[in-house]
Amino acid sequence: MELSNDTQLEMYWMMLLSRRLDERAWMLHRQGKIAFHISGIGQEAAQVGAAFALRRGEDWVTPYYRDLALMICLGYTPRDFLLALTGKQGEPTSGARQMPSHWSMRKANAVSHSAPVATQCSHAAGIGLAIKMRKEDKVVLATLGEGSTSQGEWYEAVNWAAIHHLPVIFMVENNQYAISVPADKQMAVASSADKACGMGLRGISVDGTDVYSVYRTVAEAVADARAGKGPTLVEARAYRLTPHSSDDDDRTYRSREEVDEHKKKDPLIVGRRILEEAGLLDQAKIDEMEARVKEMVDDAVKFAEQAPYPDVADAMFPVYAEEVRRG
Amino acid sequence: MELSNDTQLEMYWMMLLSRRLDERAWMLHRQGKIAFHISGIGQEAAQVGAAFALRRGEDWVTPYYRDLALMICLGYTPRDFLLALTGKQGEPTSGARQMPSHWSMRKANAVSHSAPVATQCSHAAGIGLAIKMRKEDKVVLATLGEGSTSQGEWYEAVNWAAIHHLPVIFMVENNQYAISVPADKQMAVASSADKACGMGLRGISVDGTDVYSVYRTVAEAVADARAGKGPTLVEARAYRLTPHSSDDDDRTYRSREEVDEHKKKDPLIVGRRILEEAGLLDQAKIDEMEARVKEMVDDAVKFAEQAPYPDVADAMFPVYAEEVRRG
Amino acid sequence: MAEITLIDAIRQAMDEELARDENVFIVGEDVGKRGGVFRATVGLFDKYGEERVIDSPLAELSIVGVGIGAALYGMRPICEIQFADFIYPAFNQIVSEAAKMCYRSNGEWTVPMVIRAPYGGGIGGGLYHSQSVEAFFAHVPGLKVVVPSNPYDAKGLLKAAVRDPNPVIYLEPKKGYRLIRGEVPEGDYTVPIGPAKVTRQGSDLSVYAYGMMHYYTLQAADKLAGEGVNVEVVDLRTLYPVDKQTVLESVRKTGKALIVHEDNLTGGYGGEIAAIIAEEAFTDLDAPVRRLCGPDVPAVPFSHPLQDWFMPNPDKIAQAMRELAAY
Amino acid sequence: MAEITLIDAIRQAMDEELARDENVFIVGEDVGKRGGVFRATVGLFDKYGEERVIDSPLAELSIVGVGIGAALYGMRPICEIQFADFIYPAFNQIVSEAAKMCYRSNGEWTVPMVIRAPYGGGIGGGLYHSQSVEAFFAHVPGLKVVVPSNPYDAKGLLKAAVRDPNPVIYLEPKKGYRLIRGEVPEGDYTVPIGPAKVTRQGSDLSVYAYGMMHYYTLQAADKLAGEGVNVEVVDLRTLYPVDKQTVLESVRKTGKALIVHEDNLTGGYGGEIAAIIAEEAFTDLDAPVRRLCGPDVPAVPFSHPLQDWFMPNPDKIAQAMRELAAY
Ligand SMILES: Cc1ncc(C[n+]2csc(CCOP(=O)(O)OP(=O)(O)O)c2C)c(N)n1
Ligand SMILES: Cc1ncc(C[n+]2csc(CCOP(=O)(O)OP(=O)(O)O)c2C)c(N)n1
Ligand SMILES: [Mg+2]
Ligand SMILES: [Mg+2]
Repeated sequence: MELSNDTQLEMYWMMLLSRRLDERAWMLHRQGKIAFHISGIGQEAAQVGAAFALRRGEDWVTPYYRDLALMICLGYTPRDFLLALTGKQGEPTSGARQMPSHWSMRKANAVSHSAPVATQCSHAAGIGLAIKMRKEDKVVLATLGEGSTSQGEWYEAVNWAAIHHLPVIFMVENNQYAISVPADKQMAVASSADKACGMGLRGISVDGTDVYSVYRTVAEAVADARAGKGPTLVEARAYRLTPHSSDDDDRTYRSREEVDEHKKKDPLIVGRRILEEAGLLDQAKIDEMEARVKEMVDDAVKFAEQAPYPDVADAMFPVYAEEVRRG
Repeated sequence: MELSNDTQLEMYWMMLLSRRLDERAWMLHRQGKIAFHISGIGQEAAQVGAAFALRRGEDWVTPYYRDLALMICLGYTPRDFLLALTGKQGEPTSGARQMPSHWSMRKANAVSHSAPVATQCSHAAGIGLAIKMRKEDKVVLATLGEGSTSQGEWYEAVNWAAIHHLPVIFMVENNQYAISVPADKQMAVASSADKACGMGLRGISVDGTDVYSVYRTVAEAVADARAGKGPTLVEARAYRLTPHSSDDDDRTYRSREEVDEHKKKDPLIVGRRILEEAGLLDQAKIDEMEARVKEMVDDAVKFAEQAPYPDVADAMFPVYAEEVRRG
Repeated sequence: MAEITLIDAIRQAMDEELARDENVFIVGEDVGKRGGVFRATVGLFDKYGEERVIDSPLAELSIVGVGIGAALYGMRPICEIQFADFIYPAFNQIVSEAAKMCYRSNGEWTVPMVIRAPYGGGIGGGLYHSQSVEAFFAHVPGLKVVVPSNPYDAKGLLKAAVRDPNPVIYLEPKKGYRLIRGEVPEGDYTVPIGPAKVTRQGSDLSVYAYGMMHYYTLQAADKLAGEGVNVEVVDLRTLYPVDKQTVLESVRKTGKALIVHEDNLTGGYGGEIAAIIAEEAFTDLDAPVRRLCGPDVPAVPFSHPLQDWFMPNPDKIAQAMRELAAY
Repeated sequence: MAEITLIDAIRQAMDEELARDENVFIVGEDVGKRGGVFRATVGLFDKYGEERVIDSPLAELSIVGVGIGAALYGMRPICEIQFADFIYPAFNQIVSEAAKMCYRSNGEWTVPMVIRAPYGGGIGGGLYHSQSVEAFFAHVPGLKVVVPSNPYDAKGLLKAAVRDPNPVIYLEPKKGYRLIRGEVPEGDYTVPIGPAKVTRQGSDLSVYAYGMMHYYTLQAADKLAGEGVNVEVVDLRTLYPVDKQTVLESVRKTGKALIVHEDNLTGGYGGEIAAIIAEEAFTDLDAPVRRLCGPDVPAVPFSHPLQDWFMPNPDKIAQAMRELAAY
């Protein structure tokens, strides 16, 4: 589970690209160019750390709406994201039917998810069951917010995985809020990972602002799952550094001081410090990365601006699988 | 929490009455006189122990279908039960709309329950919330089977009670089967009480064949709840000594040896031994009790046989509260 | 009288009911400090405290289940489902429990509660923030289903719902929250649950609608008036139980019926109205009973041209009116 | 050809599909050792092993959710819901996930699965073991809803459902499990999902029914034939998507339509059929479109006289036919 220098830098790159893309979405929203954005800012380390613990493209993922950085690691592109934000033709996850950030990427085994929270968790259990039935070597990662662990849906899914020793990693991205509701109104335990003991699986809480810690923790869970040792519940402790979405005003329920305090533990700052201390990163390298990111994001924005809207002639289909046109 | 001699005998009486009534139901079913019975045999100690830990009539109960003995302690009568078994007019819980053993007794604060399992648990949480809001001194007891703790419904209800420190006692009557499915296919923990740790409340497992142990355990939980210390999850370990219901054939999924083994720990045998050892019970007293029970059960059977069927003119109502005719 | 928006009328109703009856309380996600994601409960947390305006865990099933329990105890819960699209986790509690409690207990237990949910499309919400759910509930004996189309009714119907001794599903056309304005008395009044209302007298055809579609229908009727077609408009308001009398009276007068809703056509609520007319006003009909509804795709797509394609609007309604008038 | 019962035909279909395709598996409560509470899966556990005939935890939501996950992976799950009355906990997974997956991912993901559920009254099951649930699902684009009325169709439709690339709700009229017998070929055949079927030619009126009510309708039609009334009977079989063509062809021929189902009248499936006829066969109608359905009470009451009051039967259907014929 040692990470090469290149891989460590690549992980930072993924966080940076995701962050700048996310920030651009906020800007486009302020400019009135897009109608909606829901952000992953503050959770990039959790997502990138987990993604790198997988055999990307082979293992399966049931993501949730904050997982921009996770999806980027799986091959989702800035252009893809901008098509989603603008609702343009060719949007790859849903044909612009879904709101932005409702991912799907078949070629990366990342399953389409809806908006009702936690529904993806029983899908993950089912995928784990299928993997086990076919005696394959894969695992599945399911992510969700800490608030979403209040859903009975989640409990049932984890219970299944625990009973049948399924190769599932449930990663709770605990950003401390569910919209406005703090975690202590969601649960009577101190950490989402504490829930594991009641369901009979391993539970572990990790600093979700440190991409490398998350990597190590999830990699271990993945190794266990592959070895037939069943599921693990991982909590990645983070903080939602933005409002819930572009429709939210978080000043109504939390203080600026609280938010500012957490900005000091921004995963990009933490990641940069670690790499700098290891001598892997300096200002020049960062400047180069930022320039590359900017180019990619600019390109994506332009691409989406020029893209047409979907053709309404296509809107009626495919409701049923036999209406799918392939190729 | 010391029990007087009279009370100890009364508890045994409740178990005995419930048992003989239950056995009569099986007999009536074999005779083709009733269509359906679902039995509490083997779980009387859990139910009577819990009932006696309450202020009966004041505290609230959300029971489930095996709780004949619990209901008997709350004032449900053999006649009531026979009307339910036969679907006759005047059946007090539902006007013979529901299948037998779907209890309801407003005057005892025992809430009507349906058949979908575990739904009563969030009602219990809501009742607990109301008690807390009104700053009252009451508690609520919710019962269910161990299989039913697999429902997300249950998890959500317990989570609510734990977060809000509600005066609720969740008692899982673990009879080791959900119809044919053994407990180890329902959960990856050894005991239903182990589930408590994941939700942040106290969990305790007790020998559910010993009515006095159950009493002490639940009484403590009740005292905690009344003192504002929040909910407790109690598991009463028992065994379902009969098939799931009169529609079931349990020989398809468990051995006679297994059942016979558990018959040695029949709660009536356990209870009798305890009372005999304490010098509170002898054969003469038992004979007297049995005679009294037989009279009551015979009376109830006769009463129900003579009762008319419900009038179809009443079947259309009351779908809505304004259609209820009081008095 | 002040002219206020639909959402202000809804808030006013809750405010007044909280003040009037201490058994009334609000429970839902983000209803507290945040004042609701649509801000329907803004200010109520500060005014009535966190015990009466409760931020629930993120779990709809228990929002409703806990509400039911509290209602059984005598409270008057107003449960908020953040978007109607997220009501499905609570389906079991609504359909099995709330709706059937009165009938199944032969009137011994009743469930006085309101379930509020914003519904409908046209707000860029995509597949999971745009759904219409009325057809699922306007089929369930024991429930009442209400949809206001204007601020006056919104306030009066919500107050009536809070005081109703039954479970009331109160669906709010969220597209109209700030768009639809109207005069609303400040003091106490109710609009009875049950009666539909003729909101525009006409002689050439009857159009039945509710919620946002009623608003559009009035606009379309204005347009048609300019073309010399005299449209009668019926605001169905209470969808269940159905006000057959008002429905039939109108079509008996005009001889033609058009039903408009944004929910999918097939199996939608319009089918019931059409069926009632076809059965009971057959001899009065001068034309086929027409329905103008959302197409049979899963829900409203996100991208704007696709959303426009899905949604009925004044132009489409006017066109359907023209065709029917010309029959 | 052997004459077998409805339930044997269902079992045969599953047996053959399990043998044909190793991706097919069964999951549900008590489907394993017990062979299902109705014994629909008897023998399959022994034949195919516990990995392919899985006793699930007692939790419908995850039975379906896990099934969906497995289907996404390429498996072909057959999920058993023990009674249709217990399908509501799974409503969110069925309606939000299974139904919408194809459309929301623009065809990238599909959910080939079957959800089997015994439905309907007349078996002394009371309010919670007698329900008809078709109207909830025959309104949801993306689902297919199938109800067989005889063993031949039961086997052929179930095999078609297993092979269908979409989620299929397969509702089994449990009253007919052992009552309805018919000839069934032993080898492989399918009955296509989609087309309704004229099961009796007639000229005086068209009666539309499905499941148990279709069985009764044929009996009633025989009776009417003796009275000189020539009834055409249409077995709707696939309720959703609707086979409009067959529905309309029949009524265009006879000029009169009666729809029969045991589900509650208002908002029931019959409303849609009536609406289609009223809209598209208006000029062919010689009489009002009639519906004979269960009354608008929550469900079938337990006590026999009340159950009889609720249920349509051959006599009631014959009477409705007579009245319509005489119109
Ligand atoms: C079933 C359901 N109910 C409500 C919502 C509305 N909603 C969207 S996100 C959200 C909060 C989620 O909080 P959490 O699980 O902590 O994830 P986070 O957004 O903080 O990452 C809510 C209530 C929803 N999407 N689904
Ligand atoms: C939601 C739901 N699903 C299925 C059933 C059918 N059913 C009735 S009892 C039962 C088993 C319950 O087992 P457990 O909770 O252990 O209680 P026990 O009967 O053993 O006391 C099942 C599956 C039901 N009543 N409700
Ligand atoms: Mg969160
Ligand atoms: Mg059990």
